[in-house]
Amino acid sequence: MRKVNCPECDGEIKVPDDAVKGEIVACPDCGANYEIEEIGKEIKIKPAESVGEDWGE
Amino acid sequence: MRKVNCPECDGEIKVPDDAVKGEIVACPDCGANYEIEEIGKEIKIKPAESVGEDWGE
Amino acid sequence: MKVGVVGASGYVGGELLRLLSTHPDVELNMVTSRTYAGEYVHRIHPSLKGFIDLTFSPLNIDKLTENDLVFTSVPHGKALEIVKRLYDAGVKVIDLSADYRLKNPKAYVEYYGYEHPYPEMLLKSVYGIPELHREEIRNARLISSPGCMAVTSLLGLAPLLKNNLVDTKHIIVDSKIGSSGAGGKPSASTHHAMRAGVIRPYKPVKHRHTAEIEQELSIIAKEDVKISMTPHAVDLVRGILCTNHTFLTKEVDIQQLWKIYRGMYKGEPFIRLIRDTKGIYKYPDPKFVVGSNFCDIGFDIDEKNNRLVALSASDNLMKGAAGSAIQCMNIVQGFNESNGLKYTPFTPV
Amino acid sequence: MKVGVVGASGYVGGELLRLLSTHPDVELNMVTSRTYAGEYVHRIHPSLKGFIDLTFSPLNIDKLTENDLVFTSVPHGKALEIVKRLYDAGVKVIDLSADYRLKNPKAYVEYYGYEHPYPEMLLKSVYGIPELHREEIRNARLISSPGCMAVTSLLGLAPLLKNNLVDTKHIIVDSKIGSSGAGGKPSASTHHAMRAGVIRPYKPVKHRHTAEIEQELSIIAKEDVKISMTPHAVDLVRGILCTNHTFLTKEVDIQQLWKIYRGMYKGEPFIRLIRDTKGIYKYPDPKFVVGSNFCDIGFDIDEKNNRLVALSASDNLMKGAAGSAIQCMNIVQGFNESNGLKYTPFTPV
Amino acid sequence: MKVGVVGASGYVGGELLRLLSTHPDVELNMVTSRTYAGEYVHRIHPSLKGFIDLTFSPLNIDKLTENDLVFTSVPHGKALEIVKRLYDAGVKVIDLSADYRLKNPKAYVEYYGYEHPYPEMLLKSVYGIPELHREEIRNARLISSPGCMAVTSLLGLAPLLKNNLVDTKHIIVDSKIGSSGAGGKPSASTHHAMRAGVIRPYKPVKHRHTAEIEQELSIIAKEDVKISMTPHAVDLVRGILCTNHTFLTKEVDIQQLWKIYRGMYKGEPFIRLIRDTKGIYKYPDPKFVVGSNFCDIGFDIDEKNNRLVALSASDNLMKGAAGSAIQCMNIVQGFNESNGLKYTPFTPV
Amino acid sequence: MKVGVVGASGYVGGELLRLLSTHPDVELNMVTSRTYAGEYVHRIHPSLKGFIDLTFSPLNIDKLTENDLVFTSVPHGKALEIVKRLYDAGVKVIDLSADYRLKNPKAYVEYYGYEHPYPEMLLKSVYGIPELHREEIRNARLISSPGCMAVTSLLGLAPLLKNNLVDTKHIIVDSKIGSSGAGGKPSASTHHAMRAGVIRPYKPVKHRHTAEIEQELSIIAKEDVKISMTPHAVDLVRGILCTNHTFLTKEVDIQQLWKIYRGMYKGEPFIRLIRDTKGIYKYPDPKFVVGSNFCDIGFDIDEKNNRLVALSASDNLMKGAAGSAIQCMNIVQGFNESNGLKYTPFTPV
Ligand SMILES: NC(=O)c1ccc[n+]([C@@H]2O[C@H](COP(=O)([O-])OP(=O)(O)OC[C@H]3O[C@@H](n4cnc5c(N)ncnc54)[C@H](OP(=O)(O)O)[C@@H]3O)[C@@H](O)[C@H]2O)c1
Ligand SMILES: NC(=O)c1ccc[n+]([C@@H]2O[C@H](COP(=O)([O-])OP(=O)(O)OC[C@H]3O[C@@H](n4cnc5c(N)ncnc54)[C@H](OP(=O)(O)O)[C@@H]3O)[C@@H](O)[C@H]2O)c1
Ligand SMILES: NC(=O)c1ccc[n+]([C@@H]2O[C@H](COP(=O)([O-])OP(=O)(O)OC[C@H]3O[C@@H](n4cnc5c(N)ncnc54)[C@H](OP(=O)(O)O)[C@@H]3O)[C@@H](O)[C@H]2O)c1
Ligand SMILES: NC(=O)c1ccc[n+]([C@@H]2O[C@H](COP(=O)([O-])OP(=O)(O)OC[C@H]3O[C@@H](n4cnc5c(N)ncnc54)[C@H](OP(=O)(O)O)[C@@H]3O)[C@@H](O)[C@H]2O)c1
Ligand SMILES: [Zn+2]
Ligand SMILES: [Zn+2]
Repeated sequence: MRKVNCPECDGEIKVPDDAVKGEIVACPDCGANYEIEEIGKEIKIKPAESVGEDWGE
Repeated sequence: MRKVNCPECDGEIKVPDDAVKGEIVACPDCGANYEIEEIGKEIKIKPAESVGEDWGE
Repeated sequence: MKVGVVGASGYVGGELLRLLSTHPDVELNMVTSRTYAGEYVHRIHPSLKGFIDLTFSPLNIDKLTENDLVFTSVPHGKALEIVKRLYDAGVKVIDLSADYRLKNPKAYVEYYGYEHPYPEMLLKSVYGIPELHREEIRNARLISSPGCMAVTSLLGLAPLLKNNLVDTKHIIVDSKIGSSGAGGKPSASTHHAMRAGVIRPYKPVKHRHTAEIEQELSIIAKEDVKISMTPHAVDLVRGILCTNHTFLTKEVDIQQLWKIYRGMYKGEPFIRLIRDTKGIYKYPDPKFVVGSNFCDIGFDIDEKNNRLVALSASDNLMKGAAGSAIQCMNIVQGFNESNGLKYTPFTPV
Repeated sequence: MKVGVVGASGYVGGELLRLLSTHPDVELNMVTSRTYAGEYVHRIHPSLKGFIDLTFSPLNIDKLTENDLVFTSVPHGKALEIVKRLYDAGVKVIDLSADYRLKNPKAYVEYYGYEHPYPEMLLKSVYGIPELHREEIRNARLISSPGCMAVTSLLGLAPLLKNNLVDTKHIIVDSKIGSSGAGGKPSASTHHAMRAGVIRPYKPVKHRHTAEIEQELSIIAKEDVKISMTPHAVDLVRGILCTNHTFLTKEVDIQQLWKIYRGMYKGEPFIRLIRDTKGIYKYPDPKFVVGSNFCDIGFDIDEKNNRLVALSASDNLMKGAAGSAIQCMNIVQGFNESNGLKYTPFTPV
Repeated sequence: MKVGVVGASGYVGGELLRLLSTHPDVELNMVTSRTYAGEYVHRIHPSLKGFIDLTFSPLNIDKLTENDLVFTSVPHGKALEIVKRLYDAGVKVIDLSADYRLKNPKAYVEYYGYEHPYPEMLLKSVYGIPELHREEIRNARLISSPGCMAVTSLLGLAPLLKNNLVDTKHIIVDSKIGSSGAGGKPSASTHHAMRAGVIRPYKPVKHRHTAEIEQELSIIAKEDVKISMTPHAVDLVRGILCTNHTFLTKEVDIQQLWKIYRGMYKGEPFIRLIRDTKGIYKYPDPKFVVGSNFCDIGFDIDEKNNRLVALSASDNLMKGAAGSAIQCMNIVQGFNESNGLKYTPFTPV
Repeated sequence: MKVGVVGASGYVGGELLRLLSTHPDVELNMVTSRTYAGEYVHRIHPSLKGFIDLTFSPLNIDKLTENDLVFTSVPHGKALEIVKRLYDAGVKVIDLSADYRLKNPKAYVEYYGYEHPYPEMLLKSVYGIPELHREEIRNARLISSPGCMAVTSLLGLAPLLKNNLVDTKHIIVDSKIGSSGAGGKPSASTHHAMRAGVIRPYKPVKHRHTAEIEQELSIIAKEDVKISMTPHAVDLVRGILCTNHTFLTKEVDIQQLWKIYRGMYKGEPFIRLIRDTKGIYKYPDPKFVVGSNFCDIGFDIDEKNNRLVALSASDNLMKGAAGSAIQCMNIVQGFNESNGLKYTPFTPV
């Protein structure tokens, strides 16, 4: 499991070992969604549309 | 039962018919204590020391 | 007089039914629910067993126009059409949603996320706080009942703004509210095990009631007033406390405040001033208004910091919703203003 | 009619004040408290602010005799003399304590630890449950209002005993009660932090209300009935649920039970039968009677085990105390039996 | 040791995670949820923020077989297949549902409404109460963790049945339980405003836990035992009190009862006997076990009526579910029986 | 190391006992109570049954000097002498009262109504918030543990003042607190029936914790900071939420706030930052820290009004009292800072 820091809040986002380009990952702290842009030696992510999910008021 | 207005908050303080000069009456709204200064056609009151009573925190 | 209630299966609807079913001057004629059409009212509002014999009707606006007056208590956005059609059909409407509360149509985009389809109606609608708009209410055909935290906060703050006592850019409304304030629809966050035991801030900034509080206070103050509001869910079913923190622009003492508050609320049947120096009820607390239509109001001053705290407490389903609405109905119909609202609150409950 | 309340600073006293202050047929004339004599009533019962103008009087029995009827709501043992003197002076008395509830003077030694000083009075006193003793109440000069758990349990069980359906030696009354049931006196065990969050059994055996339940059920069943009672304090302010577990001696089905319960309670203004198969209110729950004078009653059968569960729910300060007492006053005075008691309960509260 | 949890997004699942994440002897390897697959655990169990780094996995049984031991905490009926497949793959399973608790396959039809597909597995499964079955648990490959009210009641009653003290046909289990006992799924009846303030009886007869209590007590008593059970929802999140009402067949006094209870529970790490004559903790109350794995047990005798009341209190998510399951895991793996369970309860909470 | 607790029968004292009784590095040697001297600890703190074998000792300072470190948790005003004598005898002291918190002796007259007898001691005392004063704590001989609302508010506000982001004259601390915050002494206002169901403002102005918050924030901001504080009692046993309303003097966005808060609290074992856009735990709520030593902190911005709301939640008996004190003990003794404090909070509780 690799990690990348959240551009918004600096939280540690987990990136599964079998993740592929285009996959969506989410920040455990601030909830922001990111798309994996590049996954090689370095992992690059860019903001993705939030699903706007809300489990209640 | 007669009434006199509280100088502090304008609440209606009840003065029993058998009240006498020197008696303490209290305001139903703001809790201030007053001593009856004069009790004739008019009732006059002046501030009295509050007992500082507290029924709990 | 024939009365209907739209959204009668909700919490506000249920409270309207409770009040209307024993109101001396009205006939409760039609109560609607889409989900529970055909079902007995007491299946949804168990406490009303024995008080109301009706079953819910489907939402049929044509049939609703047979009433003299209709209360609409449906989610915001959903009252827009219902109210308009009833109004156009000549029925008096008291709307409990936010759909006709704001005068400025743009505020609907900002706070509610929709473009108001009937902006011209906004000016016809009277904001339903009798203590602020009694005369307009008397002649209204559309009354928009206030938000529960809005009315509670407004009643606490109005005398201060009326007397231009406080800094209009640093008013904080910190409110605390019970779970019935969120209505009857279950969700993960209202599930008892998750909702009990909380002190849960929600919408700490930009809460919707900000708009109506600012609107009304600006009218009263005759200047642009800004409100900073943060609501909190607490482990209660009914009740609101608004702690209205303000900063003084003039010197004022407690005696003057008594005068100011008495001045504004003298003779009001549902306002009680609570600021005692003895006993356990020194400041407003919703515990002692639950079930009644009172708004209890108190205040205190922090000279060191030029701060004035105005406290106001109500039952969100009564003065905060159904109670205010019935009070408005009484005014608009010329009934005794307290009819149907003579519920003494409890010690203890 | 002039009415007095002794022990008016207590919880039952306060509830009597709430009901009497808006009762159409009475004048609330004198309310006593030793501790708070001279103090305004709303200082002790904050919710009553605006409803009662009186201050507490000291406990002066001579002055109390100026009333037509006096309610006594003081701790057991403390009503003995007060009641006797008022009675002897020709005042009608409704006593809320246990001091005149039991017919057998020996039971006072066993359950209350005192020798009853006026055993002859016990037979003059009528046990104040209208559903069981309405005619005797009508002609009574001394009414002894029942214990809160006793009346709730009795109303649930009476139809079963009347119809000789259950084994009279294996009746379990498992009751749950809110904190107002213990009165207004603070102690280590009623301190909020210790009392909140509990399911606390107390007096799991030999609870005092056993005596009056056994007394009344034995009359109804015309045989010696034994009750096994265990009360529990739960985290509520108002409300009682009695789960009355019984074992059947005859075969009976749900339909017959409906008939039996309806047979006994038809026309009763404050009994509601609750046994639904739809909705969330399938069995009695005090949540839906809080603030009202109802006793909600339901039942179910466990054929496998010949068990019949009778459930009964009330507000301990209303049907369990002040409400029953006012109902008795209405009967004894010939008022409409529901006067002053028209409080609709809440959904939700 | 690698451990997995199926149904990890539920309340029991969450409590397992709480305990496992700090357990000294295990590696928490895989936690499943269908609904929240991919989501961080703390989004569902907020209190665990900082304790668990994992995200939920989808329910993939093949992957789950990589674990040495798996806990299954899914609704009854849903564990049937999952358990069977894991078991067949050689994984040890501790099932928290009811699917493998009963020995008699017919009881599944009667109480759960389904035909058990693997009746032969029922005899392989060990009923997971260490105080009753420690040696069998040590050698088990499938452990079926008890129902929360069942284990609480059983621990209170077992010593009485073991010593053949009570009438086996008149045992009443009146239980009271907090809202977490019903799991995490929202519904109309668990919505806070409707669930708060209740004393709500549900399934007053024929509750499912009856089956397992009867099964276990019959083994202990070596005769056919009948249980009459009525559960009640109360306004708490965590906690169970079982009031076990029994009738004595032999004479016994309090001193002998102390001996009987101590005899059975001496050395048990998670049983405390509570029967004090001083202080406020005289009988068991879940308030004082919340968060811990204790079952507190007490008793009292009603000589007049030959009744013995056995009281037992637990935290439904701990001794009533996850705590018992971890205790079983410790036994089956040969760990110290208290590892991961050293949580001291609170005064006050 | 030998440790003593003075005032061990109180709520803070009891929580200290809970933590110390399982702390790996200390020997709990002496626990005092004047009222309960000779009584077993579990009679007063029922949950600790089985954890502590000690009985309370009378308050004998000579005997207390046999300890290496003593916690004093008695009412303010009552710790003055006890602390001084222990300190002079060379014992390390961690005082949980307010008696040694303030640096300015005059503040004691203003806020506590007494003249401080040992003003020179005030400068020797270190204010016990590790996140603010860890290095000074390490070398302290007298540590003054902070007020429960003070520490909670301070942790929420400190990063803002450190970065000079907010108007130091318009900071509102609106706090909500459970009943254990008022200690274990029963009174009319803490009686369950009166204390349940409240949202009760108390000391809306001039609350004592104002003094210590202003003291600490002024140090951090390097200028004179004014705090406007209003606390409210809510219907909970444990837990505090501070809603810290501030007005921005600089522009700042959410991303910068994350950096500012992370910057200050990186690596802190008992701070969690909570500001989520998904799930139900979006902002701090004491529900999810109960029983643990965490302070959960979050924030939001109201651009329209230049307002920044900083939210902070703690368990008043843990981070708000005993937890912070143990953390300080760990630091001063060179133990692992988390020892004895590894309590995971609950979902749900
Ligand atoms: N709760 C309070 O304290 C409070 C206070 C003041 C104002 N209000 C306002 O009063 C209104 C009702 O609130 P509530 O708390 O009673 O909510 P609620 O319990 O959720 O009830 C909503 C009612 O509206 C009906 N409804 C829902 N969607 C509808 C639709 N699309 N069209 C027509 N009817 C619909 C529902 O019935 P069916 O789904 O069965 O048709 C239900 O009767 C809201 O606008 C709320 O903001 C609430
Ligand atoms: N609470 C219930 O749900 C309930 C239900 C049914 C029946 N009851 C019965 O009703 C009675 C009152 O109960 P409560 O709950 O109202 O109790 P409470 O709150 O403790 O009130 C007791 C009242 O009695 C007065 N009192 C106390 N000692 C007295 C004495 N020696 N002589 C004269 N007055 C005395 C007290 O006032 P001062 O001290 O100021 O004089 C107070 O007004 C009790 O007998 C109780 O068993 C209670
Ligand atoms: N709550 C208690 O006090 C308690 C005590 C003892 C025993 N139990 C038993 O423990 C079990 C879990 O109870 P709970 O209270 O934790 O319930 P819960 O909160 O409703 O959780 C149920 C869990 O099962 C999963 N699930 C639901 N349907 C499923 C299906 N068809 N297949 C696979 N997974 C499914 C859910 O996750 P997804 O939907 O995300 O997959 C969730 O994680 C139940 O059998 C219950 O009877 C509960
Ligand atoms: N509760 C909180 O959340 C909290 C948080 C932070 C700080 N604090 C502070 O911690 C201290 C204790 O609070 P608490 O909540 O534990 O209060 P509490 O429950 O009332 O306990 C007070 C303790 O002090 C003892 N005590 C009382 N008067 C005394 C005296 N004159 N001399 C010696 N001992 C005396 C009492 O025991 P005996 O009467 O048996 O001797 C009792 O053990 C207070 O200073 C409080 O401000 C409390
Ligand atoms: Zn992030
Ligand atoms: Zn006054």
